[in-house]
Amino acid sequence: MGSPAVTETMVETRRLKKYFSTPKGPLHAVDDVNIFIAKGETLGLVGESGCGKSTLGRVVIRLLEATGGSVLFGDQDIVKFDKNDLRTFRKRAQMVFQDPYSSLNPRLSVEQLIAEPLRIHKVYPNERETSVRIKELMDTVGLAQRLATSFPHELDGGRRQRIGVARALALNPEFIVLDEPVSALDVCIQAQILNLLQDLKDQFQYTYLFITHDLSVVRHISNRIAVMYLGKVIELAHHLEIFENPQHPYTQALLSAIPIPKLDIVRKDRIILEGDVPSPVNPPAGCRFYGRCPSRQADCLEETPELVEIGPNHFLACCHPGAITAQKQPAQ
Amino acid sequence: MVLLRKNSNLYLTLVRLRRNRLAVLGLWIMLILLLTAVFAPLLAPYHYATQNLVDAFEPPSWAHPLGTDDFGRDILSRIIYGAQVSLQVGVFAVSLAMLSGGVLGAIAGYYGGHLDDVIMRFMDVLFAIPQILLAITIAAALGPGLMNLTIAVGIAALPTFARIVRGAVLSIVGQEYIEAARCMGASDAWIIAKHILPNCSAPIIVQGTLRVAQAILAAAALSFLGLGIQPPFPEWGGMLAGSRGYLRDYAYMAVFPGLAIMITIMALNFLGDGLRDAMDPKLKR
Amino acid sequence: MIPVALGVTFILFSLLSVTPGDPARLALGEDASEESLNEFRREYGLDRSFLVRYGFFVYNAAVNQDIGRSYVTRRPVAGEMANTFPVTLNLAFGAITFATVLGMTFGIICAIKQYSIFDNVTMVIAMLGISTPIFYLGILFILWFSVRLRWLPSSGFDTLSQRILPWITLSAPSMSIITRMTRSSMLEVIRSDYIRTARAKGQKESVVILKHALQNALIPIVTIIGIQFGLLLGGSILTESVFSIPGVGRLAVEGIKSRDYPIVQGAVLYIAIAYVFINLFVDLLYAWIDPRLRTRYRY
Amino acid sequence: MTQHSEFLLEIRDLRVQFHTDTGLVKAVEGLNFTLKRGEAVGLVGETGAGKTTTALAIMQLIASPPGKITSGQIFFDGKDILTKSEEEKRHIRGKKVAMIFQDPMTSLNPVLTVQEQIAEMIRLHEQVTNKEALEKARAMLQLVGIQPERGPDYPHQFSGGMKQRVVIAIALACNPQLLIADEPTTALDVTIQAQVLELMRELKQHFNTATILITHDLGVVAELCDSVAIMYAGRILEKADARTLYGNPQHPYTQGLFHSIPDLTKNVHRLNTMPGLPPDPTALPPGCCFAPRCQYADEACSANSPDMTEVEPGHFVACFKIQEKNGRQAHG
Repeated sequence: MGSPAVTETMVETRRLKKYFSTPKGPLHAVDDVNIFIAKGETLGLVGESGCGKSTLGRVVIRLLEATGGSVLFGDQDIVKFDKNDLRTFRKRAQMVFQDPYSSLNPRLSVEQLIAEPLRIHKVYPNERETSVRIKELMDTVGLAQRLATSFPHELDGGRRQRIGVARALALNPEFIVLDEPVSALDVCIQAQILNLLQDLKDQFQYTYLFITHDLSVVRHISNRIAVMYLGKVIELAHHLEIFENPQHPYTQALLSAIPIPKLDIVRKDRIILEGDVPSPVNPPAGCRFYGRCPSRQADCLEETPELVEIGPNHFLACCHPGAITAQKQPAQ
Repeated sequence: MVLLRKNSNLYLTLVRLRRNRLAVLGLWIMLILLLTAVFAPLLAPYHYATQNLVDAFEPPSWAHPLGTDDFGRDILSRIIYGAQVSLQVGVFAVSLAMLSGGVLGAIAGYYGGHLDDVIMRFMDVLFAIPQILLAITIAAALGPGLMNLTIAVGIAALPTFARIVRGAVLSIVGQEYIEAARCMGASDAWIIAKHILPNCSAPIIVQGTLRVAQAILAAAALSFLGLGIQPPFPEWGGMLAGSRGYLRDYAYMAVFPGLAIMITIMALNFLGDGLRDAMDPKLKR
Repeated sequence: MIPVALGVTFILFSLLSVTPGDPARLALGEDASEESLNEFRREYGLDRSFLVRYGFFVYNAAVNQDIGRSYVTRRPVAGEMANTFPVTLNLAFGAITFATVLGMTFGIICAIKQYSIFDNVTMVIAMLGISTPIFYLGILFILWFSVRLRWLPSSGFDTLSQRILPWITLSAPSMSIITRMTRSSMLEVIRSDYIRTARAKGQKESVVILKHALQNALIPIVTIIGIQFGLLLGGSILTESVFSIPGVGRLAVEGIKSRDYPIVQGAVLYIAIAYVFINLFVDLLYAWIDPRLRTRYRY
Repeated sequence: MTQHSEFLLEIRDLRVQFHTDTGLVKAVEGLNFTLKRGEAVGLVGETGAGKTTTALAIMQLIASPPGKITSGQIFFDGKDILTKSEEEKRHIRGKKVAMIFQDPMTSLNPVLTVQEQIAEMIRLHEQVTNKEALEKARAMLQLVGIQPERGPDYPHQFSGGMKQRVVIAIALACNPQLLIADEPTTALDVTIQAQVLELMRELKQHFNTATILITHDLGVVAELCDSVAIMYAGRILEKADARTLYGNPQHPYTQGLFHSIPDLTKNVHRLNTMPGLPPDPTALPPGCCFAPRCQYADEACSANSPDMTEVEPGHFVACFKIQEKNGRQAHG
């Protein structure tokens, strides 16, 4: 598969910030994030709950308003879009939601659900053409035509998620944010949906931002992977590079924590992090990972590390990259 | 009938409602009551105001199945005509409260922020006055009469509806499918019309039914205190008040009008409870 | 609480100022001279504008604890309230005590014995309780216990025997609602995961119910009891009317009929403030029941 | 029946049914299962396979109505617990068999302190004073990696991972012979899951408690279990020691399950998926419950339900096709 060579950029964020106000102070959900997504690639966004990955996904397509910074879509800054621009933009960027139960209006039938974006944007002049398109979309995502008049509560999670996908495709977008699209599904159904997403991309050359907490899924589906921790992207590289040559201590710990369904892989090098993820409300200066970092040093608190390129297409935000590898050497 | 497809929510709700015997009973009673009110002039053996002092204080007999009152008026006829008053007040007062309170609650819930604060603080103030007391004061300010009684009861119920609708809207605004609709480019008006209103109809219908009962009760209470419908026009609460001087000897004068209120309210409560169970999304899966 | 009191009085002032009828003429009678009418109006500030009157009212209430004088008896409203309000409070507290103790007991038993005969019968009676207007129930009680059996008196509120019927009458709807709420709240809690945890420890069912379930179920029950207290204060007007009890509710109704606005204002203000206090107390009770709220208060 | 002392737990032909609005749900349908003392078995299956129902049946905590154990026997330590009185069952629950529930956020009572919730267990099954119980509760907290001073805190003051530690402390407080852990780490983030798995591994060595680990995650099983049982539609389809099952899965369903998980060591564009969905528990197919989705199935599979047979020492499979193949090999 391999990541596409130097190509056009689809989406780029510059110093993107999203703070939520809470009684205890601003919650830094997304803090100074600079990433780009190339046209036609799948960027995987991983992190644990509360790291801000879903918020980032929503700010990128302006379902949430950014607190600061910009999101460039092609050469336009979507943060500055007015109502009309935004309406046009909605046709170009879509989203598939996490929960196939709550993301579908229970009172609408399958065809009504898929027709909604077409009706909102008045894509077709009449109902006949709309219903032709609905049939076509149902075929595309693998929903049997007989389900057209069913309601969500009659369908299983996999089929519901197919509705969510069909709805996202209806307006022929270029860019789709997938927010944990398979997390609520059992492994077998999960595999079916992952294949569907892969096939759709082969067929229509979509650009995906794939948000998940599941590292095996993200490795399977992404071209490049961005790792988030407490509102910051801390490492970003080609999907195999991340797994074979992780540089950030958090990435290393995260990868070593994945339970692998094999017995012959003996994982002596598992890094067990101490404690919990701290609160993103009023985070202290310096490296966000400091409190749990196994290789932290005194100067880590002095400034917040920026995401910099440390190798070809490998970006890292750590004051002491490689420190953990250096530390481990004597032990071996 | 697109709405009544076999798998639609409405159809499933009706199927579940039909299984609830008490709710069905409540529905029948309300239907009968409605017909009674509409056809009161045909059904009532006498006119509600026809006085016949010779026949005053008649106990129940063939001529007067529920007896006569202190002016010799037929109690059955007065109860039949009274259904008109109670149903009108109940339905119109709740419609008034539902519309005005509902709009305020929906605005507060959907837009949130300062607008929400201002509306709900005002409702809090209204809530600090017990509803019946608020209704009494408004009724006093407006003066007696059917229309004023309806307005008084309706305004007193307004804050409750604002709260109910706001809660319902808030629970739906938080759902992912609202976000999905915004993601598709839907406008506020589209979201409210296509997603929020249809989905918060369940609690509103249930509360509406239960509140009609409360409104009838409140109207009866006002009339009982002499602040609602004025005699000779028949109102069940007013008839009860009129019987108080004769309790010792003519108990039936009090028993029957009270029974009419009780049965009506019970029927509405059965129906409301049944609707709630039938619409409860928790039972859906 | 102060904003609520201000809001309540403002709403009352507005309502009563649009009320038709001239209080001066009602107080002094049809054949009073124009001069004495004007005298009366000046004395009570009725010649001034609505906002000025409201301003004076708030000022006098805050500084002199003076909330006006009755148009009819010409006595200070505060004094009238001191005579009648304790009676209403007694009535409401007696009723809420009845309603809470019996309602919760029945509710818990119904939840434990769901679908048993006891449960079904209790639920039917509770439905009757909700559907019967207090004034009708009061009349039925008088018919039965006072007229027929001659056990209890039908009016007054001085002796214990005079108080029993009003207490029970007023408590009936609230008792029914508390019973239903306790039952459904308990049933909901009993389904939760931590109850399963308690059972998995090998704990006795009775302890599971009383130690683990009840305290969690109390939160919505307390809310309902708070709301019920407001309804009881309102309902006391009707009860007082049925049993001829000299409480604040009856005073208010008579005040409305005779356009004695200061009395009406005073009565509603007292009731509203009592209700606000009850809500405050309910909030404190939450913190006592639910440690999650307790820590919120601490910070 | 004291001959069974080889097994700590033996379940024979267990059937559990639930009466619901939509029909009779056959949650567990003829389940046979054995567990040796000190053995850790992973019970793996998708949503609705009947894993949790099996666990609740062992605990005698099936809510009735709507649930009912319609047939079968559950021998614990050689005695059928289904025939015991409620009083005797209470002495088994907690003291001999303890259970950890899936969601740590909801399985602790929010209005009781954590030390009280642990001490309750100790007071119930041991002759101790209140003071001793609380002391032991705090010792248990220490054992699961929580500072004993936090005993008087309430559950909401702990994070998800810490709550699950408290739940584990409750379960192990009376040193049970059997621990049933129902998806103990599913609700937790990867790095927190690693912490909890590490703790469970340590405690397993410390107490040598026999364990049933219920999960849908074959990776978690690989971390903790000696043997694995694969469950589908209320039955066990395959059971073997972990090395055998991971190295040589036999049942077509087990193989499909392994193929559905994205492999962290291989790069594939599409996953191998099983077609279809698990059967509706109100209308289980006759014969082998997997037959409708099985690529090898023939008429015989839809006619009769296969029994578990030993295809190699310690490796049991319920599949006619495997049995046929092995029969042929044995004869040829």
